[in-house]
Amino acid sequence: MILNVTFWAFSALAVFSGWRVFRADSMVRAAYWLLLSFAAVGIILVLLKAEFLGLILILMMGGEMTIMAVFMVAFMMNPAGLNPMTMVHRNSVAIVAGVVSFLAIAALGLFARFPVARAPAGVDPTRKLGVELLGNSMLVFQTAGVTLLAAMIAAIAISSARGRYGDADQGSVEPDQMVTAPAGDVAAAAAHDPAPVISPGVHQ
Amino acid sequence: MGVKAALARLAAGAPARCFAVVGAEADEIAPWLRLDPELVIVDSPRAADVLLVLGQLDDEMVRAAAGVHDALPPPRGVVSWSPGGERPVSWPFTDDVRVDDPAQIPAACRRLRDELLSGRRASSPDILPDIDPAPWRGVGPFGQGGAGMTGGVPYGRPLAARADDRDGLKLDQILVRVGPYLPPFPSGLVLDVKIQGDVIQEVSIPTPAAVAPDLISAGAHSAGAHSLTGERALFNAAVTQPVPVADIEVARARHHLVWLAEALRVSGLEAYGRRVLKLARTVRPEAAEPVDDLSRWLRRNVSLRWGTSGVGMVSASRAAALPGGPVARAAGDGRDARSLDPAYERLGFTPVVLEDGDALARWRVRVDEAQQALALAQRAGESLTTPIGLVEGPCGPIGGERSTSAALVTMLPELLVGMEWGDAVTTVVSLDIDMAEAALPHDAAVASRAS
Amino acid sequence: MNALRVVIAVVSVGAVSVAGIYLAAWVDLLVGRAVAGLEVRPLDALSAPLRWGAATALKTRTTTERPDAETWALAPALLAALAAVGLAAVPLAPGLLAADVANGIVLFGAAMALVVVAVFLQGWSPNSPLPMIGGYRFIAEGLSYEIPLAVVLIAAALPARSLAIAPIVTSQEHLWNIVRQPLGLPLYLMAGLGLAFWGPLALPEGQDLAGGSSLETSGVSRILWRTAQLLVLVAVAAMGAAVFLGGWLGPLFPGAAWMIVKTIILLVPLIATRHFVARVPTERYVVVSWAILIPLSLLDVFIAGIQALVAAR
Amino acid sequence: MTLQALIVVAAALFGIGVYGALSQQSFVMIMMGLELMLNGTILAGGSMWALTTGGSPKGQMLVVVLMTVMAVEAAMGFALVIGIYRVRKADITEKIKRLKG
Repeated sequence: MILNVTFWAFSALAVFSGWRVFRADSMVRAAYWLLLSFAAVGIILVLLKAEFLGLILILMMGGEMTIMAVFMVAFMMNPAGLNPMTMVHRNSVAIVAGVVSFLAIAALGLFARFPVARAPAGVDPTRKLGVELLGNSMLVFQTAGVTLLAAMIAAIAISSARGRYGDADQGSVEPDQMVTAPAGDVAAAAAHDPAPVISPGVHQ
Repeated sequence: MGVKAALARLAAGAPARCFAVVGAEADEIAPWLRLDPELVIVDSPRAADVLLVLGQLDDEMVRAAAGVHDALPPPRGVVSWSPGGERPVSWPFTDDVRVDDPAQIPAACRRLRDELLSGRRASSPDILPDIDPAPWRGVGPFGQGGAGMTGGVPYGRPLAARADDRDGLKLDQILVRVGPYLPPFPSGLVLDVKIQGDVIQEVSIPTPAAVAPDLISAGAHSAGAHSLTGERALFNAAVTQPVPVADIEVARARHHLVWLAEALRVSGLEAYGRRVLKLARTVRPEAAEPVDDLSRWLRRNVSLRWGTSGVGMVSASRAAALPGGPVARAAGDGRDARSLDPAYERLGFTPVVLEDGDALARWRVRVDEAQQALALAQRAGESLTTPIGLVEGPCGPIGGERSTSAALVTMLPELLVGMEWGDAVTTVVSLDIDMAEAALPHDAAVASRAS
Repeated sequence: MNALRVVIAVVSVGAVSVAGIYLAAWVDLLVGRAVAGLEVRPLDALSAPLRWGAATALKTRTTTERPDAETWALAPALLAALAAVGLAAVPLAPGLLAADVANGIVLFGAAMALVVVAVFLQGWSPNSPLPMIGGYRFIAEGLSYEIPLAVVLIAAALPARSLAIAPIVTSQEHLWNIVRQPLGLPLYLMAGLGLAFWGPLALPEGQDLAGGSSLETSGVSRILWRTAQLLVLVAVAAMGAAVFLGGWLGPLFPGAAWMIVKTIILLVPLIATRHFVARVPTERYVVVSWAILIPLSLLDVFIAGIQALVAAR
Repeated sequence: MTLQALIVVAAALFGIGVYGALSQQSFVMIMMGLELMLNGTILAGGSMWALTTGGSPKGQMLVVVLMTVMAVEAAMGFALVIGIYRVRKADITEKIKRLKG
């Protein structure tokens, strides 16, 4: 009973905060709404006895979302939400796609038959996972490790200020600042102002 | 009500937390307040019960003090002291507690705090109007203001601009005005700083020498009206008349120790700073061992060396452009007005000179000079200085073309660019800028001396 | 039965929190007075934290121009909650564990990883430049202490072959981890100072920022922030006592008494660093952390691994 | 706490993620959409493990792999944002009209 109520509460929190990510005006808030969504999923995993995975998820996302928040502050305009903002394109298409994928997966969950086999009590899932990771699935573990290493090297290579042929920003071009109104909001835009209304990135 | 009364009774035993606004001619009083057990001088007005307004403030500084006042959380009050009891015409603190005797400041603060917290006295009201500097108006289809989604000036505050960073990216940069009462900086210093993250990209000084001309006149005027006391008067007097060498050297040692206490405090060693401040108050040439102990302790403290070595380099050429003083001597420039004085020559004086030119060297020069000053004072006996028109003050020569402090202030913008905020503060503190000296032009200084 | 034990554990965590915070504030005051060369007067100092709290509680919670009010109000509460969760992960005596999870070390690590969020929000939300710099600094600092912290804790868990803390304590029956892994405790305490942004690692709240991330905070929020910061220190000390000093193990006295004594033994030097070690510049701390502390912590886990292999033979 | 309920919640997270990834203009916001999709997947994977596999660690393995994917996605995402920003001074998708360098 208590378990069910907790589960529904955290599920609701996960979905609500996931939705708020794309409704926040402040970049920092968006990042931390996402963190909240991850934390709620982490707690659901703990409730499901996948304690280690749930806690590791929270640990990992705590760091990642903070970096994301700083990234947003450094790269984006309006990090603090002083201006109301919506930065979307093809909004209606996206909504349709989101709803369709939700319905498809939910239908799969509701109508497909899954075997019912709960984890037996008395075994330590963390221990089993550890044995699996370093025993039977050593290959998976190693692959994950090498993938992460490759990702680190690639990330440094891509983001480095100096490329193989000199400075990375050599010959870089400022793109056209003017962007036409997004398709989904043409009507709204036209009603207010016929001129191109959005030119993100322009500062004064 | 019951809870509040009980809390107020409990709080009555605590020291009064004060944020100090220090104007001209208060530098003989302000540092010692940190030693008083009835007071705590706090770094942020948000943590203060009482705004302490000390010394003479010009209009510009009074306006800034009014802003600080409004940042104090109610219930709040103001205690003010000014030499001679004068207040400028634009004095905004209508219900301040005025103290005439500086010795009464702590008791007055404590009493005011108790009255405020127990509700016996009303909190002093806001001075500045609480309105947006500019009303915000939505323009775009989503209500965004100004030109473009993120352009415009929401509430009169420009959004961050973009500027190149040290990694070849173009990232947000904000303009911040710091001062005149930012605690780690010398009181009265105002800087316009462009920061990106915590890296300083551009520094400018809003008005020359950071202080409006009013202060210069106020300083000169008051210097005539109520003759300067203490350290500054002593050094100024030595320009034109013979003064006991012992007095001047003890004053120098005391100045350096007071500076060291503040520098330690900004480095995070507040308690040790208090110890040094206590030492500064009681320092005598006959009992110089505590200063020697201090010097040894400083040399051994790795963490202090870490925070100061290599920070705020003043090159030899920059040092040569200074009129002199400990900052130049820490950068290998051996000029010292005392070398010209036959009285010092008889005492076997050689200036303390270090080569490094960083903040650590400046710390060491000052501590060594404090030690040396005490030794000189002990050897000097009754001997008097020779008035040669130039006196080596604690911050640099007095009586010359222009003051070292003024030269240091004009040097700040190029010195601080590219530093992280913490290093910039370490640098400013290590320069020991005396804003009153920086504000007094040569003529005014001479005028005040003549009177 | 089980529920009763959890209730007792939760109550004892609450009691330890309050007592620990008070003790930390008191020790800070005493050491500060001694270093300043003042009369120490321990009894007089006993009431000082309460008096400070009363005076601060009577002040209004002020606001700034356009702050992010919700996150600003949330930040101190979040820090307090995280510190409490961290403390709850530590068993105070055999069976006396509030957060009864099988991965206590991971729970502690997860709670402490989120401290960065609380401090960043505290600095970011007031919409004021110096607190914001404090918030930024803590992110640089956070990435630098988190890795050594996690690695030395994993190394301490190795001999126990468990991520739960009770087995880690009992695994030290014959030899405490402080001896077995000499690098562990010093690295852990250094990381703990960073975590609690205290003393030499008080980078987000340094005097050079005039108080930094809590510069604009007043009233009840200020009390909560300060106490939460001290609670982080208490949690760090308690976890260190359990994981490196053998927790409740000890002769004669009951386990809880040993645990308390060992926690105090770690807490006092942590608090006292503030008065002996100057604040470290952010950039140098980050460099030292990545160039020295992280390799050392990897060496620590390597040594622990070899010992575990030898023990398994 | 049935499997059906868990899958519906996971589907909701995934759906919101899809919406975010498709609708947002800013690169970092698109990354957030992707992360939210992965969040839903992790939830689904975790609940499948808990309720259908009888405690076999293989299910948890999948979640570990998903977390690796997330870490790689974040690292590469941030790197690409910096790289594109360096070359094009762009931080939203509309500013890069073609992907050629």
